[in-house]
Amino acid sequence: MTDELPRSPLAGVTFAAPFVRELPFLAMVDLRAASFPHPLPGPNRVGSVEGRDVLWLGPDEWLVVGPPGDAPAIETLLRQGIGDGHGSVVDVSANRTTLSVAGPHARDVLAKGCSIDLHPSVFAPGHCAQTLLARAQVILRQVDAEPTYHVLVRGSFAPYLAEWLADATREFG
Amino acid sequence: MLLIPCPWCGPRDEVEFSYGGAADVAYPPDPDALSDAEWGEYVFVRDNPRGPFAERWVHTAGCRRWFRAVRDTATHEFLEAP
Amino acid sequence: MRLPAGGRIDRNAPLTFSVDGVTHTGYRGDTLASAMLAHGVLAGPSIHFGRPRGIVAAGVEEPNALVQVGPEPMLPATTVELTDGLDARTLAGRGRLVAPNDGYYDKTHAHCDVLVVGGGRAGLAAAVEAGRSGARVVLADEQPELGGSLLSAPDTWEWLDTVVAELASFPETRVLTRATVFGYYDHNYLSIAQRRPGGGRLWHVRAGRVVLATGAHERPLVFAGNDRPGVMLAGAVRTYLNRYAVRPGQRAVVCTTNDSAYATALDLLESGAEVLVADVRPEPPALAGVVASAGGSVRSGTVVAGTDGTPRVASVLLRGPDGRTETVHCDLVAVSGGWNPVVHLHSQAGGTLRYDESLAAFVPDASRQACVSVGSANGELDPVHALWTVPAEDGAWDTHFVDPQRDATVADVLRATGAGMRSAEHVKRYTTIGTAHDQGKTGGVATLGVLAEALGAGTPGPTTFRPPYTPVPFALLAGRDRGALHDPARVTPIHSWHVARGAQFENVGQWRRPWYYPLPGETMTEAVLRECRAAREGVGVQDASTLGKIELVGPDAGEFLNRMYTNAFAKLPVGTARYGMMCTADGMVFDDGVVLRLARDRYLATTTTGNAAAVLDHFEEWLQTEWPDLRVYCTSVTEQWATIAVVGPLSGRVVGALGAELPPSFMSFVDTTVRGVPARIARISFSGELAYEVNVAGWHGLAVWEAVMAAGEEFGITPYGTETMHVLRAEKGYPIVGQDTDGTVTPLDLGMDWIVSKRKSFVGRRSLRRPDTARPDRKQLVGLLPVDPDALLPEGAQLVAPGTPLDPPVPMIGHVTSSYRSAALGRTFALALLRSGRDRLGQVVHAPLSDRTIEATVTEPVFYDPEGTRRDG
Amino acid sequence: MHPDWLWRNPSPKWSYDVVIVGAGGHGLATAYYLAREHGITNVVVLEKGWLAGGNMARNTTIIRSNYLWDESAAIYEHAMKLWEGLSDELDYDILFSQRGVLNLAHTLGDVREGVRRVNANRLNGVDAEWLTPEQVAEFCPIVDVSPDVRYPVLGATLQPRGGIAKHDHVAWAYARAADRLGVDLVQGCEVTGFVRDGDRVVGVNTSRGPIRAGAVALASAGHSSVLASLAGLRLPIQSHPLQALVSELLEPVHPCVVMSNHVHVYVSQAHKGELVLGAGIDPFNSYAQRGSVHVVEHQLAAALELFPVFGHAHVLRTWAGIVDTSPDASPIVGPTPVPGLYVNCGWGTGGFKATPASGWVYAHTIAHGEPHELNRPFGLDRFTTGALVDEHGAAAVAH
Repeated sequence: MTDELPRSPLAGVTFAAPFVRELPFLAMVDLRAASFPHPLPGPNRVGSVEGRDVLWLGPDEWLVVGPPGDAPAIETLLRQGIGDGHGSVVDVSANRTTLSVAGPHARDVLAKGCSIDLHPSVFAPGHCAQTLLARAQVILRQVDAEPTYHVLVRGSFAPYLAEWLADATREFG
Repeated sequence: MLLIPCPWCGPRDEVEFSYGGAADVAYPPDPDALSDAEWGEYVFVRDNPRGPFAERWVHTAGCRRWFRAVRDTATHEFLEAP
Repeated sequence: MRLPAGGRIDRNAPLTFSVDGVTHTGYRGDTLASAMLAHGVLAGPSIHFGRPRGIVAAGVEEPNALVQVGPEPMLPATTVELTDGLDARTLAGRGRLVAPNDGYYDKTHAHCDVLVVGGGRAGLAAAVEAGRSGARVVLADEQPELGGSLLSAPDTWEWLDTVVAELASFPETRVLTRATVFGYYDHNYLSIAQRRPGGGRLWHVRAGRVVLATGAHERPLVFAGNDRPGVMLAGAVRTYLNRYAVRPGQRAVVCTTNDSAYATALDLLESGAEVLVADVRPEPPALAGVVASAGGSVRSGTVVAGTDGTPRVASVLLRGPDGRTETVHCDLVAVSGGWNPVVHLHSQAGGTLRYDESLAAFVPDASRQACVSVGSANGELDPVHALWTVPAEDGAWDTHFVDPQRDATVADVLRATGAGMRSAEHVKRYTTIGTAHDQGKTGGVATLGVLAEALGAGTPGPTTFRPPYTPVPFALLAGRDRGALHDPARVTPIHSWHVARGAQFENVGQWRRPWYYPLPGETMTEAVLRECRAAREGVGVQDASTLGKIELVGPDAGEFLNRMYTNAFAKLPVGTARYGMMCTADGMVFDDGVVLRLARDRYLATTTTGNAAAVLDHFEEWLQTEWPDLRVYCTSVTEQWATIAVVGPLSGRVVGALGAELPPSFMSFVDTTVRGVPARIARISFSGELAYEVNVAGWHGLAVWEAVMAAGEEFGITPYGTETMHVLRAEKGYPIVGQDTDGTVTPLDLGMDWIVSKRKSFVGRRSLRRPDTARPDRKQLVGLLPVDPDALLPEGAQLVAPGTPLDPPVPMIGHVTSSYRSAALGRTFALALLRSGRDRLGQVVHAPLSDRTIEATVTEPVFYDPEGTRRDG
Repeated sequence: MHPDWLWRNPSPKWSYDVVIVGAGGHGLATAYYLAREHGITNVVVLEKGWLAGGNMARNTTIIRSNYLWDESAAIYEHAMKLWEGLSDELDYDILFSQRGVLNLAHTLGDVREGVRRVNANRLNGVDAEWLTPEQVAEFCPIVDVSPDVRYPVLGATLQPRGGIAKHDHVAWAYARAADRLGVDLVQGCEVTGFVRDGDRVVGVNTSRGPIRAGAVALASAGHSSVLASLAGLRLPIQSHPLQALVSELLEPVHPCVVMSNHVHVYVSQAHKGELVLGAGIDPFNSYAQRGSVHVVEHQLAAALELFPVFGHAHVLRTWAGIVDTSPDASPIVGPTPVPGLYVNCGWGTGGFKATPASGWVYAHTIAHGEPHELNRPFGLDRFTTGALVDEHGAAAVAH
């Protein structure tokens, strides 16, 4: 076991808006495969495999998300799934961190930097998208109808995005 | 801000994409067999019509897939679903 | 004067304001213009002739009354909501920039089924209809309250209240006020500028359908002295009367080409003014009787042919159907030359326009996008008697203003046609008509009419309308992308340590990289020499996490890399690494980096910091579009790994002290642990020294960096930045893509023939044997040693052969790409691209600078440890 | 004759020695120099729209000659020298104002490139200086040179002789001068095809009928590919929107021309007082004279970073031209594989500043049937040999 505690890209950042928080260290494994024995979600949807969330990223690409520390188990699971077939399993847990934006202001905040239509008739719990939030590439998913959104952002962009969120949430206290 | 039809993610704003210029220009199977003029043509010369244009985009901020689309360069309308 | 009752102003909320230093009072609900008009305040004088000017209109089309409000350089007073303490200065055509804009301007995106532009009668009806259907509706209106021209018609206010209330009851309808739709772009994308307290908001709307209910602008009549204060648009007079309870004059002449001005005449009469209607039409309309019975008089076939008065209009010259003239005293001239449908957005959207003879105006024809024009904007207006110009008694045309803001008259149009111009665009450019703040909203069509008369032709086509519909603040378009939010500053997991250590940073792409770490009182030169010395003699450490990293997985990954890189990777043994170079199709160096073979079917390619995204795009492009048969998947892992380069003869002892397994040989790597953290340690050197690259998960980066610092403390470990990295690699002659190359340099030019495979094909290979690319006298990478070992060649210095006369144009044979002071060499040195450089080894070249010439000897580009013995410690 | 008389509006004759396609600045200048320098006056300039209504009417009027490569410096400096005498030569005030052009450096790479260019310019006889941030602030006090901004100003190149001119006046001056030398300027006349005699182009078909020609010279910027394709010629040219905008009239606030390739902003203040700003090109091919609004938004965010005092200014009007970009960001001027047909295109974002030299060398090329030394490096053959004149490094988006 590691004797060093991991440190998130947003360590030390506090969000003034109570409805924004970081969910650091989630396990994330990138899966590329032309075929896979378990059903995987189609475009712009989130599914699950063995209790882990599976986010569609592209026609042959998914991101499997689990709790912190789960990456080795996910990798094993996915490698078994691919078997002898052609596929790729890459641990990208530390590539991104996750921000949760939730509650009645969430849509208005995200709309300031995201051009995707987040209206509940269009984008709902279980939906995901790779898109831009302000000037950062993100993976956006809606978790529940509250609504709660998760924003997955590259570590190097996270301080920028945190600063952007601080500004965008200003009017909502 | 064009609305570009990504065949995988659906229509998205232009800022999510990068442009790839003319489509349907295949890499020569044997570049060494080409004359300098033929190779120069492959590297540098592309169609540039006013009107329908088969072009390539890559959904950089999305699924990172390259795709082909036909767009009218006089009106910016996409003419065929990719 | 202010009427004692009426209007939509709040008489319980008096406001104090000043214009040009004179204090006045108005009411909440006033515009600055209505409050000015209530006190008889004029607009600023005209730009060229200094002619007095008054308020003409009541909306965005106002051509005259431009004011500076504090730091805001140019606002039509008709669009400025009156606020307490407002301090305005009238302008003579130019504003003044005095201070930065500290307002808060942000942006947002909206999506809707129907966007309705304009909250007047037609827009409200469209919005209600769409709202009732349950559609997602956005209704945007430029005014503080909905109603449009209905706000000038008190008998409609009850209906207005009902409709506004119904709109508010629709959960999916969003009403934006103070919100001007200024741009209609491709694919039904529209931009809205919304004024908000202390700033504004830019709305980007992607709409399913658009309803353009933008109304119409009244146009003036073109007679002599038509710019005299007191000459106003008839519809504006009605607005001031009914909406603001301001009567601009007591004795009014209403001159019209159509029925619409009769409403103004009747409202003026009701307010107690005297009214004479001069109707240019030969036959009196039915409304004439109504005016007469209300106490006014109407003369048919009569025009205003001139005005008099200083500075305000005191009389007009009327010319009757028989040509006889009569002077009539008045203090207000309300004119209506007809109405121009506001077709700006329709036209911006690619729609075509059609000239409507009965309106003497352009109306929407075919739409190119999913939009429809309704109401006045669609030409639902009273027919007019077209009248472009009214000749003066003396035949002069130099006070017939068609663009008062540009002080441009019919005489100017005639000068342009006299010079041979036929196109409206030429006339516009020659006279500057239509290019002022109002962009010709009132005068544009009149100009075309005047031009058609001058050329004896039909009415020319209209000019194309381009965004924005009304002026938009720079600050609004810039939004929040300012300061730290201007562009993301990408940082590594170790960034906070660098900051605490006092590093100076440089921008590399979006990344912030430590440049050097000065100690207190140390210059950059001193710091870099110290850092270099540490890396050469002891141990240095650099944060290399910014390098791009791409994992390539699949049975064909080796073959794919073979095709992308100039050198071969398919047979690279697992557990080892190889430096590689890539070219663009035209054979020029594109990027370089080290590729590790992690497993039989798995590679990790590193890229330069600035090119990471470009290289991944490049890989994907070739994989997806040219070689989809190759079984390779690429995944970016740039931030997955923090990379710590530990460099120098003592580096092994430092890394060893971390308890890690060490890679056995140069260009090999091991997967191990560092202080319990999984790590990949590679023997890679960009300095020529023994060096270890420690890679750990990004979130362990800082802890491991600190562990390295602690382990190295006893060896004097020294953090170094990009500058030292550049010196160290230059001493070894390693080029930096983008510094020693510039898009015109091949690997062969760099002297790296060894990296260009002759046995396999790769992207760009064919280009290397084109006649110019294969020329023997191309510029080649060489080293330079200044003859004076203390002389530092500036990077970018040009090189000439000795004896070259310095009379321009001076034949240049190359330039300095990199130049440094070397601690290891105890002198200065440089790299250069030099024509036939390898044939000039040993020769002297000159670098003529503005104040001196530096001589330097051409050398091999490897200055330090050419045998490469130090990399093994 | 009217004292301000500019040009006749003749009907085209059935035959000319030279037919120039496109009455923009380059076409008009070519006609003028054909008549003036080479005595070839039986020339017509055909324009499908209105004279100088394309990119000539849409550019930001920046003039400079501080290009990196010898070949570029030579042709642009030739233009600069012609600019310096142009008002006198054409007897028409083109409002050429040599107020200095600053090219800002924001990264260490920009600095290296800037210093390299300054050194090269000087040796090529082009005036050039390197300014420190403090000197930048002295030369243009409204530029924010503080180190605390996202991309601080690390220095700048200055070409004191650079500046601006009034684009319409330039076009009208050339048009008037060419007209007086006997050149026919025909507007509203679209070229729809070429008249061939075997391989050779011997005329054009137009919306007003066929016109025979000894030589046909394209000067049609963004439309070059479309026209060339009518002659079966493929050009290494792509057409893109390039956007620009103006503010309201303002009292003098900005004394020079400032360009920043890194953040894609180009600003000057025109004679009447409006700020004129250019943006980067839109990435996609287009003939619509229309770009995307986010390009303008990005441009203004960058402009306000550099010029905080612009924050209260307003955008009055935006527009776009169609720029003809070449693979190496350098022009293509010379004969073509099609006998009788010449091309002058590929000026990309740099066309206005080149106008006099472009016309001058093109006229020489047409008159002699082969290029002048100044445009010899800019032939089509370089895309075969690889001898590009790659100005991307020096001017990613040159203006």
